[in-house]
Amino acid sequence: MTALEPGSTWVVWLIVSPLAAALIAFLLPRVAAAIALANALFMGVAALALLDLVTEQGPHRYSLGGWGAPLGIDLYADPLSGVLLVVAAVVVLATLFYSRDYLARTAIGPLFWPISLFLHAALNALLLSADAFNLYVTLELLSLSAVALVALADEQRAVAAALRYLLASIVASLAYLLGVALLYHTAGVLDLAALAERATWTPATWAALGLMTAGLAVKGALFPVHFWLPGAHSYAPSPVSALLSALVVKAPFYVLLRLWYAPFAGAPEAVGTLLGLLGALAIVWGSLQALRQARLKLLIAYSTVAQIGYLFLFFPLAQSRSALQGVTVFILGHALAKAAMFLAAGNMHKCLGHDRIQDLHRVARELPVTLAAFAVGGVCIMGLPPSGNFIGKWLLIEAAFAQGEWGWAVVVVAGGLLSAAYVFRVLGHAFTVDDKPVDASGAPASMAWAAFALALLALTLGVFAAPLIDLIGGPGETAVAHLSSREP
Amino acid sequence: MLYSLAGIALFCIALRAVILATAPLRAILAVNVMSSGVFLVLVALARRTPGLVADPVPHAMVITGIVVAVSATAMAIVLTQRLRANVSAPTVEDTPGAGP
Amino acid sequence: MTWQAALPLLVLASSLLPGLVIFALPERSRTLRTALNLSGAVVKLFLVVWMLWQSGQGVHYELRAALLPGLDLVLRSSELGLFFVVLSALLWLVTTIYAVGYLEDSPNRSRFFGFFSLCVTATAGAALAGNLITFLAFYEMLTLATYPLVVHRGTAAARRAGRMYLAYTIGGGGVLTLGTLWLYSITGTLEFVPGGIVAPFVDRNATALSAAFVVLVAGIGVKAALVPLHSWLPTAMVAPAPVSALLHAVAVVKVGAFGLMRLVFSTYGVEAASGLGLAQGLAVVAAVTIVYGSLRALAQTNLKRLLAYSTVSQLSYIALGIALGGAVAATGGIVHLVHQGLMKITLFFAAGNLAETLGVHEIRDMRGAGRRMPWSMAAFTLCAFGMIGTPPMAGFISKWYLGIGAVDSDAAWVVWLLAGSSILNAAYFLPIVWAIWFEPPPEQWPHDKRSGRAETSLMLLVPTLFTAAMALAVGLFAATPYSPLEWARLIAARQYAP
Amino acid sequence: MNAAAWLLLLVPLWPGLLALIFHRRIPGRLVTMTAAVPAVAVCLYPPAAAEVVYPWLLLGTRLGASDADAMFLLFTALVWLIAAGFAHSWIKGAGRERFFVFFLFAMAGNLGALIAQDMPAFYACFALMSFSAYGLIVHKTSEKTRHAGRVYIVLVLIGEAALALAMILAAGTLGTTEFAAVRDGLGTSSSRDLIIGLAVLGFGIKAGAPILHVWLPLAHPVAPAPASAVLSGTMIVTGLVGWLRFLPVGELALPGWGSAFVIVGLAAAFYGAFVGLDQRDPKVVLAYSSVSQMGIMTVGVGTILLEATLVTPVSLAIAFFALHHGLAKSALFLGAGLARSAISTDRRRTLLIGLALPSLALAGAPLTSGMLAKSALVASDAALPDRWATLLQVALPLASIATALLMARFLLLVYQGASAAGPRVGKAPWVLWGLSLLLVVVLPWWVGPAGLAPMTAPDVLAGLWPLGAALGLAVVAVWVWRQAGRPSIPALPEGDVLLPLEWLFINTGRFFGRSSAGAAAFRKRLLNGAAGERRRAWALVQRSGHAEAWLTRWQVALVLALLLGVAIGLAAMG
Amino acid sequence: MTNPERDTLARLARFGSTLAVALVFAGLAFAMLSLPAEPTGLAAAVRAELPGTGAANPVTAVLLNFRGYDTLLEIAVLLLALLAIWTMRRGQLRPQRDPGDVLESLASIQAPVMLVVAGYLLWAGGSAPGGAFQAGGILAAAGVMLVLAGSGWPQRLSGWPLRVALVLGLSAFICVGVAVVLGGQEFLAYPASGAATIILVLEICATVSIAVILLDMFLSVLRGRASRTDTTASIDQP
Repeated sequence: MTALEPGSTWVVWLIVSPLAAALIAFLLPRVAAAIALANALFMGVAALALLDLVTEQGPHRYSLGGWGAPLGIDLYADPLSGVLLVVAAVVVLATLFYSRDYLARTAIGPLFWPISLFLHAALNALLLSADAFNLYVTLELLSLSAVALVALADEQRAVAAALRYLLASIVASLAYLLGVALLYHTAGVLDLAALAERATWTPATWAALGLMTAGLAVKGALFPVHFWLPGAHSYAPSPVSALLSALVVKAPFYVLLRLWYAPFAGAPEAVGTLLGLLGALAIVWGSLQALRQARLKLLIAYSTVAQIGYLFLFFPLAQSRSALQGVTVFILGHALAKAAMFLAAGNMHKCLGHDRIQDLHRVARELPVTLAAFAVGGVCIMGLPPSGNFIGKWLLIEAAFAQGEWGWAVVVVAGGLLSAAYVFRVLGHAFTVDDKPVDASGAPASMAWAAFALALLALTLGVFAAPLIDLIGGPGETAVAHLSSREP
Repeated sequence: MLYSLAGIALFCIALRAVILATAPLRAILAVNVMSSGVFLVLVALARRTPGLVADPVPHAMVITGIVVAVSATAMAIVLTQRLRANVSAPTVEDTPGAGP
Repeated sequence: MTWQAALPLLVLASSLLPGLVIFALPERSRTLRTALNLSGAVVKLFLVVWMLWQSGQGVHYELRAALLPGLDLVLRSSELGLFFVVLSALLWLVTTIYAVGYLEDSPNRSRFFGFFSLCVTATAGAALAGNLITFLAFYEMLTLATYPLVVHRGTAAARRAGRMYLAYTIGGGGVLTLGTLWLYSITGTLEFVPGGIVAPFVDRNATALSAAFVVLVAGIGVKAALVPLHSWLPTAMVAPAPVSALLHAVAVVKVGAFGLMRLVFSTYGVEAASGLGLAQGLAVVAAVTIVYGSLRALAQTNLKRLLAYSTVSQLSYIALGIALGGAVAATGGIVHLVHQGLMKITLFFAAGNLAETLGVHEIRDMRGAGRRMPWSMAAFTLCAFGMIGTPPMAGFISKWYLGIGAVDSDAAWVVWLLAGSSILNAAYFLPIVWAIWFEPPPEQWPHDKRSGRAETSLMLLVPTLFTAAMALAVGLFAATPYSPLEWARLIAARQYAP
Repeated sequence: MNAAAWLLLLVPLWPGLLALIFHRRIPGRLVTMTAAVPAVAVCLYPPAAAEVVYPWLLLGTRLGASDADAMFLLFTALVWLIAAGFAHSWIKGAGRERFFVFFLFAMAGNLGALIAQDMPAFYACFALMSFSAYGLIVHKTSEKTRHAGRVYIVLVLIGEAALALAMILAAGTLGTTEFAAVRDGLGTSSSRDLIIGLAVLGFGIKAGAPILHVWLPLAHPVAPAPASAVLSGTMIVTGLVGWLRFLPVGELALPGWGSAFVIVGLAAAFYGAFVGLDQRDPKVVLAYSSVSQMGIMTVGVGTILLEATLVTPVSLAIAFFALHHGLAKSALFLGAGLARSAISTDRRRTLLIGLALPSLALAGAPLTSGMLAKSALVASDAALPDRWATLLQVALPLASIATALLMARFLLLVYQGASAAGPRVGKAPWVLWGLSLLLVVVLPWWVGPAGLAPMTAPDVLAGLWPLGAALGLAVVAVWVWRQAGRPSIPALPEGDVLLPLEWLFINTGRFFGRSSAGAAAFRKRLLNGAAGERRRAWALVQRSGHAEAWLTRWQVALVLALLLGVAIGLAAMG
Repeated sequence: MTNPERDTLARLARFGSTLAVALVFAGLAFAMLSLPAEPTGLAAAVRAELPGTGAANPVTAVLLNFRGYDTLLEIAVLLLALLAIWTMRRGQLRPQRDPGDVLESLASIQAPVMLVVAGYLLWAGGSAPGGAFQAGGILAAAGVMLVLAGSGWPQRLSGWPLRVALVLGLSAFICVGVAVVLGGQEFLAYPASGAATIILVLEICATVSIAVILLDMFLSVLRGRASRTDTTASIDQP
């Protein structure tokens, strides 16, 4: 695999291109938007090309600096990272497209573009990373760019939320880093595949697991340490909320997933059950909190808290292949749907001047496309067919049934019902008669359609998810096998 | 080994300070101490056995870590300043997510 | 591979595409919207009839798309599905005409007709679904597409009804999902095949299969309005009359009843369902529903609420028919799908005519309505008698077959139930009929809207009379070849063929 | 389909079509009267085949009018024909169109039922007739008609339900819908007695069997004269026809059911007469007379059930009796109607003489149709087991005496009641009434079944004694009454046993009403409880905000994160 | 919430956190003590590959060659942080009030010295401890001192020159990396012959960027202080 195959540099371009674009966007603010959009388009192409590559040729390793792990740093791409890269590109593209008109109606300066490009770079780098310490760096780059974007909303609460997010994130990163230190001094390597081979199940590994999981749980806003999320996701500018909820918050989970298959593959069942329980609690608690919010964006933010819970149901069910498949499809579906909902909420916010749910009926007639986007996104969040979330939930329940643990299945379904409750609490206002419509010029068509396109993708994801599902953890291949099948 | 234990201690004491901090600046300072603890652990363990050459990889990690910590600290300080500065009046007067 | 291979998809598209376009239409382009609606409905009818004809020639269509590993989305033209889809296509056309007339000058028509079309798309999809997961998908789609119609008026009552509707149907959908997966975890397939898929597992997984059946019935039973999952239906009557027609006759509850058929006939298979004692349980639930619905109907003072409770009761005839475990009873149940649809849609149309033309909603205001609106009220009367089970109306045929089937299946108690239920039906319908024809009309109707020479707009009257005539015709000519009854007989025979 | 098939189909179809076409404006008298013409035509030109099958209609319909059915059809059609013409000028004012719609539908149902040879078709026609007749009864809106209508409709419903049950059980167990096959196979049916019992109940309501007869004396007086004529002359006979169709007559002997029929029939014959005697309204008297006469026909059915071999002569005899009764009773009702109109003294005499004719016929006077009919019924008694034969030989003449008394009472009441105060009527009703009288006199002799015993002088004399006895009894009774100081005899209420029945019905209803009110209250409590739970749950959700506020505090959250790490670390130890 | 309650809660939090932290310490210490005494790291591998890296100092080799990618991202983090700070920058930088003679003279002496030290650190980084970050830090410190001493010229670096200086380090990394890729090698794989030169160039560029970024961060904080008002802030949501 060390031999260079044609086109295998896609992994490099996926990281370098957004970085370079960020520099250009910084230097030339006037073309920043164009650069960012062009980059996002290119990222989409590159991610698809990479996905095609790993589908055709199997998992793909790229040794940076030519040294190769464990001495150097390897990039690693498999279908899992491939599909996540694709969906990241899609969401970023739609969000940035949306942002062009959004920014024109706010005081947010052109620095938005380079920062969002850094965020995309960090995300791609994280998804392609195969090195425990490099993951730390990418996590930091991601967190800092996310914080920076949140702080763009020039508003007291947003700044406070950003600060909270930043501090929580630093503390979590440090816990993770300490974990990395322990792992390195146990196994002497940083490459995940190498760690998987050399890691022993010793107290240091236990501690590392505790530290890293706790850190990643904070960053990933798992209940009960979701404290920073509602504020940061709801007070941020709407396109930022979309990026955060759709992509950024999934990154720590992805890292945990990778670790779960590498150094912590030997973790006892109790750890998985514990994480699963927290996930189940997150589903219930997040949904209940969403149900009682008076503000739309807070509702959506709490919905994210709940939906993150589903991801963690993976851990108790990890033995079934369909659990990984389910969680992957779920991430895709949630990313698209949640981004759509936040973008739609942004439109309503822009038109109304606020996002109080009880006043939403005033925009209902003026913003049909926006509303449709929100509704479709909401339907996906509920997990109704044929959305990706439905497929994801289906596979999770299948895994639960396969392992005979029906409790998780009930949680999955109950979460869907709860989400229906809060989604329709909003949609109920769409059908209320009102005579005082507002001016809809705050949300031009481009913004509405960007949201709608994402929602539609989320809804139809289930229809074309089948080939993706087959890729993930295909027969005889699991993420572990990918990582350890590295040639020395 | 002693240094690494000291690092852990630093980490833990600072963590407690972070938890109890109410003012952001205190928290920022504490976080920096925490990171020092982590770096101390990394570096101390790199030379576990006296006499042997220190492992350069943890050192490099520490340097990278320091840069990251500096960046984050700078951001945190500016954010704190922004928070204290009387920014534009809040436009959203609703109750936040937490609270009845 | 010709265009015909995509026929099931075209059937869906014929209502989906007009629906999507209608969403985008501005409110004032009435002609275009109506044209789209009607052409969609006509095309759909043509397509399903074509498909039916081809099916008669032995040509069957099947479309598959992979959804999950080992699970496909399947659209297939089966006899049972075609039976249902023809009904819904026909009634859709009629209801569309009616709705165009009914909603004249009311706001949000584009939204209304858009969701209306989606609703029918979902129904057609559920009818043509070739496996349980496809059915589930369209079942959920139907839930969502109907919600905006229920809350269409936008009033507080409408929203309350909408909430209740959702609470029940979404909950039902969730339960159905769980049951589906449970079943899947046992059988490893969800395909609809005559005779069912569970037979090989009956010996080993009897308990799990039974429990899954209960869960599945609980999921589907919400839409089929089985007691105690029925409460949403009477509440949803706040919706405009065409929506009620859609809920009660064309789409929602019908999909529920159809789902029960699919569950018993195509998933569990008659043999397994009876063998495990599940069908018998279903029969008991249906019987309770029949009696309870009628009793509740007796207590109603609002016409549409009464009709809604009547639906609760009538719908369970279908469930009863399929649960009795004999071909004859099944024939009665299957054919009641059509018969109940025709009769109930007429009743709702007539009630709508009253509401729209005279502003009459309560039963006590219906006095003497026969003099003012003889045609609508004649249609109402005819179908009320049909509901009671008086020949030669459609309802008689259903009850006749159910009764004979019950005797056939050694469940003579059902015959008594039918008789008792008929008397209850009479007890709540006949006073209304009496008031319509024998009481003097009031000096002043609540909101009399005179419209030309006819008693009401022809767009409202013609569909009403058409469905009433159909309800009479399918009863009167029940034994004719190609009648719903003959068709139902054929389907039932297939299910019970050794 | 050939012409005969079309003609049969037209029997019910034509009146129905007329009703639909002319529901807004009634056509001329002659057009109205054509409604019954197809039925008459069928009798005149009977179809070659016993049954014509219409496989496309309903569940495969069979129509036919052979033998006894033709006789039933003939008089029914004629009575309807005359009644239609009569009604055309009789019914006036508001609701006239409605009356005719119901009238024609009832006619369609009645005629159709007589030719229907399969259960669904019969049931359909029977129901059409029964429900339409409601419209005839309540034509004159008043509290009295409403009451009559209510009683009628409740009994109709019970009857329909019983019939539906009987038919479904029969069809279910025997696998056929044809009456012929049901008659054949009913004996083998597992639920034979249940089916027969239900059929007895269902048709008995129509036929006015004792206790089930209560609607008759209520409905007849309130209905307009032509409506009463068809109700009493033809419609109640449909119940009898139903028995003959449905019960296994001629197939097997059912001694139990046969005895029941005979006894119940005799009871009805006497009971009807006695209660009728104590009535004040001539139309009520006629109604009770119908109960009584139907009782005699019921006895006929009983004899066939006792002795299967008697089926051909007795069913013909019953048909003939029905013909006689139908013609006579309709003539009486029309006349009773005329008696209430404004008439001159001349006309009153004509009326009384005219009414005497059918009255005598009913009483079985010699040379009348009654004589013929009764002798036809009695003729077969000899074939019965001895005790039944003896009973009937004693009872039937006694019934004749009772009828004669009843008729006398009727004539007396008409005589007393006639006045010049009633509404004016034209000539046409009188002409049609005359026509009906003519039919009473002529038709029985014309269609008289060939098998009937020839009329000899001794027979005529024998036929006279019951009349004489009746006369004697009447004289004695009047004498006794006068001797007793002309006490006022309390009138039995119309519908006699209805009172306790209604009391029972209403109180049962009240009971259920109370319990349903209790159930409603319980339901309401339940719903309120549920609403309360929902509110509490929602309040809990709202209050969870406090917990969330606590959870999201910096210190709490970080401690939780710490604990999470510790917990994971501990869990990792395994 | 009343004060006593708050106090109770605070005490509870203090006690709880102390307990929890103690628990964590115990766990971590246990883990630490259980580590194998034998170092298991990559020191040997680094030593073995050192000759081909173009750097004599193993730490520098790791930083710029073996794990040069980390360093690239690290500079990106630094730049990003600055951009983030810029988005929040408000107000004008007021000149420092009379820094005093001592500081002024000290600065004028020390600044050139620090420049030299930075240059040395950069140069020595190749073989001994030191390198771009250290050099950049010293340079930035010099700038800070000049600013504090009232010198205006660090602020004069603005506009295009400033922006170019800021992105220099990251750009250099990217350019080198991309150039190598275009040359058919892996990203950031330096040809053995030119490795030393490349590393030097990269270090110089990185030093400049790091220095400017750090200095600018400091200036931004100064501006923030200038516009501060008297409200208290807390980590908890307002």
